[in-house]
Formats: sequence, C-alpha cells, structure tokens
Amino acid sequence: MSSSLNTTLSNAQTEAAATSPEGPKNQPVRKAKRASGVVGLLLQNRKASIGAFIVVFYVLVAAIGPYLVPYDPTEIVARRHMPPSWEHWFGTDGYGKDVLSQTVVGARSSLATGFIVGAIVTVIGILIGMTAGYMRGRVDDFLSTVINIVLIIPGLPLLIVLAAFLPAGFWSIIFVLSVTGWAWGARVLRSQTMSLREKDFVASAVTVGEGKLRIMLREILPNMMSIVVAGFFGAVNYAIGAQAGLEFLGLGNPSNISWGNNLYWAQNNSAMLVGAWWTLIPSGLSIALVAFGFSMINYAIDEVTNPRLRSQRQTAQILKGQPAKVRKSRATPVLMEGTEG
Amino acid sequence: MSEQRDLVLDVQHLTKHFPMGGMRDARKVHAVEDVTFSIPRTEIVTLVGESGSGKSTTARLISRLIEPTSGEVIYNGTDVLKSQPRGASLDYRGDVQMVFQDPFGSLNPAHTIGYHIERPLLIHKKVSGRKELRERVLDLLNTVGLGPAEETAEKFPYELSGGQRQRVGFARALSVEPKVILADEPVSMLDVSIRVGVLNLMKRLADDSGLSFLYITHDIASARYISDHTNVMYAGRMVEGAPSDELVHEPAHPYTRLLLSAVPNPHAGLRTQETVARGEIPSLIDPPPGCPFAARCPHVMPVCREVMPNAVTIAPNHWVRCHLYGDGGVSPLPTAANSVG
Amino acid sequence: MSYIIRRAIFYLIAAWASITLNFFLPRMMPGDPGSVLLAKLRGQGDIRPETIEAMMKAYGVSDDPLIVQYFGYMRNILRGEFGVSTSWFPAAVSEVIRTGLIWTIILMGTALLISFGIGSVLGVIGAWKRGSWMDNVTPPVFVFLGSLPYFWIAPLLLFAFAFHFNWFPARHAYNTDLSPNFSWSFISSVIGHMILPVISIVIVSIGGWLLGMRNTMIAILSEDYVTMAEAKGLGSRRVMFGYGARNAMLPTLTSFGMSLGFILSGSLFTEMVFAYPGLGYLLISSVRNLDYPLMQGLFMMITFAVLIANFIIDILYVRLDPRIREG
Amino acid sequence: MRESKILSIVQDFEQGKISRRELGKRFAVLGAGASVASLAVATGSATLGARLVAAQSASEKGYLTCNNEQQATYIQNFNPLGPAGGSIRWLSQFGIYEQLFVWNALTNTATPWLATSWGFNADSSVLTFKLREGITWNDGEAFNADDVVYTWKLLQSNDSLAGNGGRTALQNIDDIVKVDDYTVQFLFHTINTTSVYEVGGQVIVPEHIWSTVDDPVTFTNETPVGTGAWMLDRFEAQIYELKANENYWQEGRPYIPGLRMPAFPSNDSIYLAWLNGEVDWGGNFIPDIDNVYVAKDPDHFGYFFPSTGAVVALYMNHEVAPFDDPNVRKAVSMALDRDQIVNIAMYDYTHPADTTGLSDAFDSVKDEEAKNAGWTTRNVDEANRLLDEAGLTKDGDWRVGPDGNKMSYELNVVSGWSDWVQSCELMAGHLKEVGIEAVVTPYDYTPWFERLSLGNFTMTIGWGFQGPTQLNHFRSLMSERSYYPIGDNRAGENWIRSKDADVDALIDQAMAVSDTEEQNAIFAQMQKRFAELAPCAPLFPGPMWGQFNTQRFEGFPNKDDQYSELSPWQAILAIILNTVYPAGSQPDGWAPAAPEGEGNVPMEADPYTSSATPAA
Repeated sequence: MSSSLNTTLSNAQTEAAATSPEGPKNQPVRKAKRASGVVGLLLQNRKASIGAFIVVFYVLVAAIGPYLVPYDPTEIVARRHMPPSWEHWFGTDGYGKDVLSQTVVGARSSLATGFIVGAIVTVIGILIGMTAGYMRGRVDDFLSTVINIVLIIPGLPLLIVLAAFLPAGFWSIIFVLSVTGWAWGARVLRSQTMSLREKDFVASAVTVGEGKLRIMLREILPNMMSIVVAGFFGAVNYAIGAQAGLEFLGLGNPSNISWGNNLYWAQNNSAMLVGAWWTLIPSGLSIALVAFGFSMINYAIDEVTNPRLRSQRQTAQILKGQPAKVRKSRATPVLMEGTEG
Repeated sequence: MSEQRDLVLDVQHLTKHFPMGGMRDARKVHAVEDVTFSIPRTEIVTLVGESGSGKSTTARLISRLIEPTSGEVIYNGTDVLKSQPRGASLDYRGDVQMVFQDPFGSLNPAHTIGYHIERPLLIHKKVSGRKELRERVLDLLNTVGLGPAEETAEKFPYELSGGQRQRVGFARALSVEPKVILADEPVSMLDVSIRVGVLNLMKRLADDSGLSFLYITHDIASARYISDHTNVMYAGRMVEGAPSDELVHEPAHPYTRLLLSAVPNPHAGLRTQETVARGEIPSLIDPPPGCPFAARCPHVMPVCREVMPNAVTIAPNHWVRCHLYGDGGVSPLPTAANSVG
Repeated sequence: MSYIIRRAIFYLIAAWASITLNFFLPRMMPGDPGSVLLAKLRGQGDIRPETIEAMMKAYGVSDDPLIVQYFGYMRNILRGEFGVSTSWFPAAVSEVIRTGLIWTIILMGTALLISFGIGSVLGVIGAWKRGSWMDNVTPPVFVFLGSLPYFWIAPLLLFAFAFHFNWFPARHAYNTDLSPNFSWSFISSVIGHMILPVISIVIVSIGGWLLGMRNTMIAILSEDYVTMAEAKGLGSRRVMFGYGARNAMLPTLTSFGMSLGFILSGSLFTEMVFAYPGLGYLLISSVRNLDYPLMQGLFMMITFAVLIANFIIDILYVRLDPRIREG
Repeated sequence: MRESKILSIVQDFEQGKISRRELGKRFAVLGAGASVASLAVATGSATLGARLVAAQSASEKGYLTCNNEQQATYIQNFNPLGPAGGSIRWLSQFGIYEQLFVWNALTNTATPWLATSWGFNADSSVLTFKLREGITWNDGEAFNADDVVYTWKLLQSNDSLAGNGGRTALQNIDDIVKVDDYTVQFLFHTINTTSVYEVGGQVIVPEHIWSTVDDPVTFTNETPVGTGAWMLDRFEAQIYELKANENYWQEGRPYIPGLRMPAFPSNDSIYLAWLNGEVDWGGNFIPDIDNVYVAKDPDHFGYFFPSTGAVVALYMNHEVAPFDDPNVRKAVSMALDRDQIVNIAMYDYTHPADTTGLSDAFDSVKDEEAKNAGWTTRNVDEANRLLDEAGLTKDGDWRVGPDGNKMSYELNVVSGWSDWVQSCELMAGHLKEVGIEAVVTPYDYTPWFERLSLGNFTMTIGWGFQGPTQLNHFRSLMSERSYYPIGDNRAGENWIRSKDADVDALIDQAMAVSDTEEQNAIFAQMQKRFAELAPCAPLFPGPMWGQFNTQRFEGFPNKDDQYSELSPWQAILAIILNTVYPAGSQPDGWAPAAPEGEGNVPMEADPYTSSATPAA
C-alpha cells in the first residue's frame, strides 16, 4: 500500500540522479552554512513542514508522553467501553483501560519499531547496495540477483509466514521486518552507486590513492544522503505499518502496548459492534498520521532534490533569494545556477 | 628506444577492448588499439583527436583507472602493468597524477576544497602534523592561483567557477609532487577566456617544477601552443606524430589535415574547406580491416580498405600511418620515429 | 533476444530460490511441520503412538533425511503437487487453492485496474496543470488516504456501509442462495459483492499510482518532443495524452506488472475483512491452523504468479521499448 | 450501456439461443472493462434485488441457518470418521450420522438413540448394546448390528481414522461381536467402565456403503448415507444445505424442513450476521453479548452459556521448585482475583471455579467438603502467610525463590487466544501483589503445546480435561497413568508432572464399577484429594457458547428450559435439531427429543458370548 508510494518516490530519485548529476541533489547536508541547500529548501517547503510537524509531534509524544499520561495503560481504571469524558479524554477500552494512555504509550513501541527497522534496513541497504554497485562484476551479479529475488518474492505472505514461525515478540517483528524490507533501499542505492562511481571525482579519488572502502563511504555515500534519508523514512513507514498489521493479525506479542495491539484488542472486543469508535480512532489515526508525515517529508525531499518536480511557488521563493535565471516552460521550471565565471 | 632522451613514460602497443556486456555477446569495442608513444622528462606531449577517438581511455589506462587488454606502460624503465599486476602501487599513484576534463564532476560536491587537497597529502604522507598540512594546502592553493587560500579552502566546489575548480584539480594533482600529470582535456569545458590561464599554468609547471605532461585535447591549436610533441589519434589508433609546430605546418595524414582545416585561421581568411569529411566515424565494434579513416578519407585508395597501413617516418620525429606515404610494410616502427628530437 | 534469455534465467534462479526458501523455512523454524502435526494430534487427547504414526503418514510427513525430502519436494513442485492440506484433509492443497484463486483474481484485478486507471489519469492531469488548485490538493489528499492502515479503514467502511447503512453485502463473493452460473442475477450479485472491497482498495492505493504517473509525466513533458508538439500547434489534449501520457505509461507499466503479481498477496487483509473466499483468506487461515502444506502451496502460487507476471512485463517491455534490447 | 448488452447476452444464453462457448466469446468482445463499467451503474439496484431474492428463497425453503465452522469456503467432505485435524463438514457427525446414545452433559444423562439399552456384565468385562429396531439408512437399507460391528472394525483396522471418540475406547477393547441383528457386545481386555461413553458416542456408518470404499481415510463421502434426520440438499463452496430426512425414524421429527450452513470466515462476519438476524442458531463467543447482541432485538435474540465446559486453570510445573509444594500452589491460587478475571476476561459469562476443579456439569456430584476448601477464593494475607511459611521471603517487592533468585517466571499463553491472554495479564497483576513476578509470554500454539508436553515451563494457563465422567479430570491431573518425566513429549495431558498414588488406587476402583452411584462415591474421594493437593489453580469453568434467534424458529434450550446445552458442536445437536420448530407453530405435545429406551442397565453377557461369532 504505502510501499508503492515509496517505490515511485525512489524511482523518481534515481531518475533525477541520472538526469541531473550536477543538480543540487549532489550537495549533501554537511555544514550549517549549507542549510541554504536541501534543508533550507525543505524548511521552506510547506509539505515538508507539515510532515515534519506531525513526525516531531509523535516523536515527542513517544519520548515524554508516557511520563505525562494520567493512567497506567495496563491498569483497569474504569468500566469497559466508557465514551470520552473529562476523566478519560479518549474513553476506555473493552477492558476498562484508559485509551489515551494506551495511545500515548503505544507511540513508543510503534515508533521504536519504525526507527530501529528503518536503521537496520538502511544499513543493510547501504552495505549490500553499495557493495554491489561499486564492485560490479561477479559480486554485483550475485548481490543484485539476491536483491531482485528478495524484491520479487512477495513480502506480505513471507512476513506473515515468518511471523507465524517465530516466537511472538518485539524483536521477532523487528527481525522479520528487517529481513523482508531491505531490498528496496539496496536496489536504489546500487543503481545510484553505479552512476556515482562513474563520476570523475571517484576516478580522481582513485588516482590519488584512496582505498575502496573510503571511496564508498566518504566519496560516494555523502552524495546519496537524500536518497538514504528518503529510504530511511520510507522504511520507517513500512515498519510501522507492517508491525501494526502483524499485530492486528495477532502475530505480535499482545501484551506489548502499541498501536497495532490497541487495534487488535479493540477488534477482539468488537469495538465497532458496540459503537466504541473511540477505541479505534486514536491508534488508527496515529498510524495514518505518522505515515502521512513521513510520506510528506519524502514527497518534499523528492521535490527539492529533483528540480523538475519543484513547484512554481518554490522556484519563485528560490528566485527571491539568489540571482538565477529561469527558463519558462510548461512543465519544468529549470533553475540554472549562475555560477560560471 | 633512444638512450639519449630521458623518457619518463613510455607506452607500448597499448590496447583496450571493452566487452559488449551481453552474456552471450562476444563482440568487443576496440577503444584503444596498439597505441605507442612516450613522454620525455619535463616535456608536454599532446594526444589530439575527436571525441571517441580513444585519447581519454588512453589516459585512464596509463593512470590505471582501467586495466588494458594488452601492451606496456613503462614508467622509469619498468613495465608497471607487469610489476604491479593487481592495480597501481601507491608510489605510482603518487608519481602519475591526473587532471580531469569536467571540473564540475571531478570534485566531490560533498567535500570542501581543503579536503580535496588534504587527502592526497595524508595518503602519501607528504606532511607531518595538522599544522604542516594546513600550510601545504594553502601553499598549493596559492601556487595554482586560488588566493585568498584561507577562504578558498573552506569553500565547497559549487561555490567556485569552472576555471577555479580546474585549478583545484591541478592543486590536488600537484600536492603529491608527481612526476607526470595526465591532463585530460583540462580546458575543454572552460570558457574560452579562461583557457589560456590554465594552459599557462601547465606550461609554467612544466618549466618550473620539472613536471611532464600528457596533454589530451581535441583542439590542435592549443596543442601547438602548449606542447613539444603532438600525436594524432583516430578511432582508437595513432595516425600521426610530430613536433607540434611541424605537425601544424606540415600535416601529413589526411585526418590531421581535416583537423587543422577545422581550426579558424585568421590569416587565411574565409575559405571553404578543401577536404570535406564524408561518412561517419567507423564503429569501434569489431572494426573491419584496413585504415579506419578510409570511409572519410578524400584520398582513399582500394588498398586502404584492405590493409592497415604501417607507420612511416617522413621527417625526423615525424611519422605517419597512411598508404599515401612510403611503400607499406618496410617503414620503421613508430616508437623509434617518435622520439622527439 | 539475449535480454529475454537473461531475464528468463533470472526468473528461474528466483523460482529455485523461493522453492528452496519455502522448503527450508518451516524446517529451520522451531515448529517443523512434523511436530506441529504431532502437537495438533496430541492436543486432541490421548492418542496411541501407532495412531500418530499412521496419521503422520496420511498427512505425508516424512522421516527421510532433509536432502532427500528436498529433492522429492522439488520434484513434486515441478509436477504441480503441493501435498495434502492438513486443515482441509483429505483435500489436496491444489484443490483448496482452486476454490479461492478465481475470486482473488476477479476482485483484486478489478481493484488494480480501477486504481491504476483513476490514479494515472489524475497524475496526468496534475502534471499537465502544474501548480493548479487540483495539482496542489490531490497529491497530499491521496497520500493521506494511502497512509491509512488498510486493516483499519476497511473494517470501518464495512461497518458503515455494509452494516450501518446496509447498502452493500457484508461478506461472500456472491449471494449464497445463488449457484455460480452465467445468469444476470448471479453476475450482478458477484459485482455487488465486489463494490465495497474494491472501493476500499482503490482508496488506499490510488495515491501511489497518482504520484508515480505525475512524476514521470512531469519529466516527459519537459522533453523536447513535447515542446515541439506544442510548438506545432497540436491541441493540448492531443499533446497531453498522445505525447505525454503515452510515453509516461512505459515506466508506470513496470510498476503495474509488479502489482499484477502482488494481486494474490495483496488480497490478504481485504479478504479477511470482507469475508471474501479468496487466496488471502486461505493464507491467513492456513497460518492460524498451522497448515504448513497449504501455507507453502499458497506462497509458491503467489511467488510464481509474481515471477510470471514480471516475465511477461519484461517481454512486453522489449516490444514497447526497443532501446532495452541493446541491454 | 454495457450492462444492457451483458443482460441481453445472458438472456440469449438462458433462452438457449447461444452456446456457452458463444457466451464466452461475446463477453470477451465486451472487454475486460465490462464488469467494471457495469459495476458502477448496475449494482445499486441489483444488489438490493439479489438480497431480496435471497431473503425470499431462504424463507420460502424455511431452512434454519446455523453456524459452526469458521471457513471461507467448504470442501465437500462428509466422512465422519476422518483423521484428526482434517476438515469434515460439521453435521456429518450427529446430524447425518448418529450415535448409539447421546450424552447430555447438562442433565448428566444418556439419551438412548440408535441403541435402546446397554450395560456391563458383573465383572465389567463385556459391554452389551441393544439396538433399536426399525431404523433405516436414508437410502432405504435397514440398520442393524452389522453396521455397528463394521464401523468398529473399521476403526480398529485403520489407525489414522479418528472416529469421534471411539478410538480411545479401543485401547481397552479386545473384540466387537455381533450377537444377533440387534445386539452387539464389546469384549474388554482392560477393565474400564467409563469406556461406555466413548462407545456410545461413536457415530455408526453403513456397512453396505463403506465396505466398497477403497481408503476410508481419504474417502470424502460426497453424498453421505446416514441414519440421521438430515440429508444433503445442495453443496456450494460458500454454503451447503441439508434437507430433512422424510423417513426419519423418530416419527414427526424433525419439525423443520432443512438447514443452511453459509460459510462465515471471520468473527466479524458472523457477528454482523447475528446482528442482522440472519443466523438462527450458533455458538460463538460474542463479547458483551447483552449489549452487542441481545439488545438489538430482546424479544427474539437470546443466549445460553451454561458453565459446563472444561475448567480453565493456571498450571504450575510440579517438578520446578517451589511449586512442588502444595501450599505454594494454594498460595498462588489464593492470590488470584477470579472475580475480576471472570468479569474482565470472560464478561461474567462464567463464575470462579471451586476447589474440585470440576465444572458445573458435575455440580450434583461434588463433595461439599472438597468444594469448599477455600483456596480458590481470594485471600492475599493467607497467600502471603503460606509463602512466608514455605521460606519464600520477600526481598524488597519480590520474593526470593529456593534457588536464591527473585521469583520471576514466564507465564505461558497461546498467542491470539485473547481471553486467555487477558486472564494472564490480570493474573500477573495479582501475583505481583504477593511478590511473584509472572511475565506473560505468548507462544504460537505449537511451541506452546510442545513446551507443555515436554514439561519445559513453570507457569501456564491451559484447558482442563473433561469427559462424561470425572475420570478424565483426575487421570490427567493427578495420576501416574498420564505421567511422563520432564523432556518426554508424550505428556499430552499431565503437563504439570503430578502423580498421587491414592488417586491411582481410586481410579482403579472407579473403572471397575459400573454403577453410577458407586462410581460417584469413589470420585468424591478423589475430589477431596484434589482439594488437599491443589495440583493446579482452577480459574473458571468454560462457558458453553450458544446463541439463538427466535424470529423464525423456537424451541431452543435456554435459561428457562434447560433441556440441554445450546452449543452446536456437540452430540446434543441431534437433540436440539430434532426439537426446534418453526416460530409460532409449536407441535402438539411438544417436548425435547427423547427416543424411548431403558438406557444403562446391567446386562449379563454370558448367554451371548458363548454363541457369539466374530463379525466379518
């Protein structure tokens, strides 16, 4: 579902990298001075701001929320299925636990899963994708076959089958999601590495005697940061959604408080049939909002790093800041940076 | 090989065939075929030819960015291909440096100018301590005319103009105190107005620092301006070699004449080209026997399509590979002829 | 041609890898099929060892060394035999899969076509009218809809429209009082039962198609031949669809091919929520019943479908885009 | 426009104007988009139309809709003897095929069915069944002793046929012999009078059909021939229907023309069907049923959840210290707040268990002293006292176990079994109050069960073992007969590794007497032993789920007329389905189905055994 979205985003990025090698996308975020680059553009991008606002909000909720919630989310504090009230802002669930507390505490597990899986998947993707893209030859043949096989084997059934085999638990889910989720990033990074390694700056690093590892990590990787970051966000999104889905199916550890489990229990207690919508809305909407937040950031990254996708408004904003000339065309306001001279 | 000349680099029968890529595709691209020339110490030798003629590939073969199919690269009397079969040694990398054509692509957009120059210094242990490193970097930047060096070192490539970037390329190449610099069309992407500055820089370095240059260009006029000896390449092969002045004034090969006719000559006024190129540059994929220029040559004879002409010495240090000269098969080898006198 | 052959070799390797994975996965995990069956049988009460042995035999659990089992398994898969389902005993896995296959294909195929169609058209229009009101609003809206967890939004739709308003049937692929035939009442019943599930899928999947199409289209519209077409004074519809969309279809087709294969697995939540008798439901129930042969059979089916769909797309691609033949 | 084309094509086809092949072609011409295009336009009315038609045809046929299996599609398999774990259509057993007698757990009685009377001889070595005369298979063949003997021989010679309980009795049985056309004797090599329930409960298949079957294990028996009230009417992947057997041997019964079994693949789908009033009878766990279901139509919607199911308990491994100490087990049991568990996890559908560990099915035969031992009532102080006494003193919040470590144990549960998971969560809270940490650890069913069988656990929630008599309960939880050491995975019942010589002696006695009174007196002894040793901490007797909807049919057992449980998956469904009648048309002299017969009486075997010849 949301993975198709990531797919298109990543596609666009790969393409952008191929078509505009000298574009601003190759300028990574490194120093404050450069904030006027990608980050600056992102800050000015309304979509990115909305996305970042949502994500930061939930990260804060996950980080400090559990210390502020009024009740222990595992404690039975009232009658079952009480509608929202002053005592229980989000009402109580089918056992009489406080839904607000569950939602807030649930953010922690859901986001933690997302970020951990995102990090693992990104690291695996970087290692395998870059190795394949840089080494070429047999190593690449082997690795890219593996990547493509993992990509083509349907993930969801594999996810469910794997989750069914493993003991239910937080780390099992992390493992399953990491195993099934790394290939997209690896594929995108592989093709990106392949195009970057043809760049003269790589050749020039070779001629001054840089080692392979250092070339990969210090010369090539920094130039793919926007893709890495977008891939990371995509993976976080995938993990949060997939974890919730698996838990909803009862394949997680139901004692763990997370959004997926909240929905699992709501479903188990027939929340819909008794009209207890308040047990369904907070967790479901939270998953949706976080996913929306990350998607919007990625959408904006895509827009910012791929000049073709920039909207007129943003282009105008850039123009206000610095002298540049714009070729007027229907589809693509191309910004030519006047740096020659 | 003439003993009286001190050759830094001697290239013998260098050949590079690229496979076509398909698993079952046995065809090969003959990018460089039997290229032989040498560079005397402190001299500038030019390889001139159209794009696709194999001159950049030749430079990359010498710098060992790619490995040749066959041939010898003799550096200071040793065939480095044999003595370092698993890639160039750090010493060779330090002695043979390369400056790239594209000033935008050859600097890593992720790193500062300072970083670009620091790395070779550190890799080749040319400095001890942070302070000396800093001094050397600034020194080098000043050497190539990139003052104020303090400021430049902190800048990112995108903050420099093309000419400035190319100077960074030279500064980096110089940093390791090389013996030879392979300059691959260092000025072709620069504005005409700043080309001379870079060419003068090269000339000055050759004169003052005892450096040798392989200057690669498609611009025969700049070859004459800067270099002592010029070799002409066409379709992967060398077709003529002569002292630069002589080559311009008395071109022997029809292709060389074609190249010269394309150069605007202020003294000749407006005149129609007498030698009109017909046909296309031949495919380098499994090329047919005979002279590669046969298809375009105004003086083509039946033998040209059947037999590859041998190199014939027509004047001291001036040889040509054409059926119009000599009696074919008895000409001396170009190596002997090519030693610039 | 060599391109096709290379792809074919890749798909063969992928097929082999998934068969192998499918074989070893359950045998590497804590509950191998044999002990699962044993637990299942023991859970039913006091059963004598000879009974258990006989039942294991009936269910096709073998004691042979793994490698022997592996080659036997390969042989069977190539013959299209996936063994006997333990939860549907004595039905063969292939027989069980047959009951669900057609419904999944109908349901998910329809949903895919519709969301692909609508999403692509919206993407084309959005790209054509860059910066317009519509282009600014549709992507975020559909990205948001796409962010909704499917297993969450689908039951809400079901509850609202099938139960509360009672507009649509709540389960099954057709009215149970009808028998499958080519009568209008049956076909309309099938269609009626499809609407709600299809809508639910379309809602969440349209965004991906829209963005993909929009991005590709924007890239295409900046190509010189499009400018040329405009300069020639061709009508904007003609340029938009004849030049822009037509060329933008090509990359989108690849994603379409991928999705085509994923139809079978994507149906999982849909079928569970809407009680639709397809493969997705079978997969869930096989997991819940620990019916390993069925689980493996379904996984194989789905994987092969994905591989075949992609191979077909590869072949089509070569026909449509001659550049690729050079490889 | 397309749908009108479709319509006309379909009409052509229906009127025989075009062949099926032509039909396919014409559809192809319309293109794949046809269904999509017509979807938007046609459905609004079409669905409603189809629904009306559906409602009509269901009411025209007057069939009762019931639900038992959770399936998306059905496979046509009516083999009632098939292997355990297979997929057999519900109603094959008990509906289409019948038993010798029907055990009614609620009334603790055996209703004569295919047999009129039965009983053991004096030394309990021969069990004789007298069969009812005048019964025919629904293909017209007469039912007699040959069928019974054949069925049992079939089970005896096919290890993988599960039957429905009969296999267990076969462990004690030497031979099955036909004495005359309506008398069958079971000759026991091991005395076990409780086997009578397993023998009586086994459904009987016709010899004249099954003797022609190649492999009874994989036989799918698509057109079943049984003695029961129901015959196959229609079979589709999504639904099957049974019609009443017009020549059923219980005259006048059944009162309803047929049954429909639509496939309900998920809890939600069945819930919605209940709320819509589409289902007449079923047994589902519905959370908060008074509000969710009954409140929607209090006049017609009802349920009946007698607490006669096996008792769910907290099990502690007796071979893991300190749970080898009965006092520690009692303390754990006393720490639990069963009222809360029953209220939260079970919606008050049941009540806390007593100290016999037996369900309400045995209420009439419970020993007063045994059932009031008190350790299933919450008493934190006493629990703490017992734990202190056992030397498990507190270090801070937590007690220290005999190994010197904090008392912290996994509390195993099957993942996805939400009522159990919830119970465990609550128990963890209760145990925390007495200084014992229980970490709720869900496992998938297989690994969970594997751990139990191997004895690789400390605490787990689990089901109890119940049968027609109390024997199963004690045999599973207190007897060396079911004991296997830790690491031996044959411990399918006695997970806790418990054994008591006293109980084993009592079991021997109980298995040797066939008089119910006598037997119950012996069981009372065992109950006392259970109350003394507390082998586990019983939580609550399992409710037997059952809901009804009296809009169309009446006569279901309910709180006011408790003639049986309401659960549809037991043998008593034969009673219920022969008792319910269309709403508003109660038959004259209506009463729950109860075929005549003497039931369990002592039967002297000698006159017959001598003349008995083994059946083929």
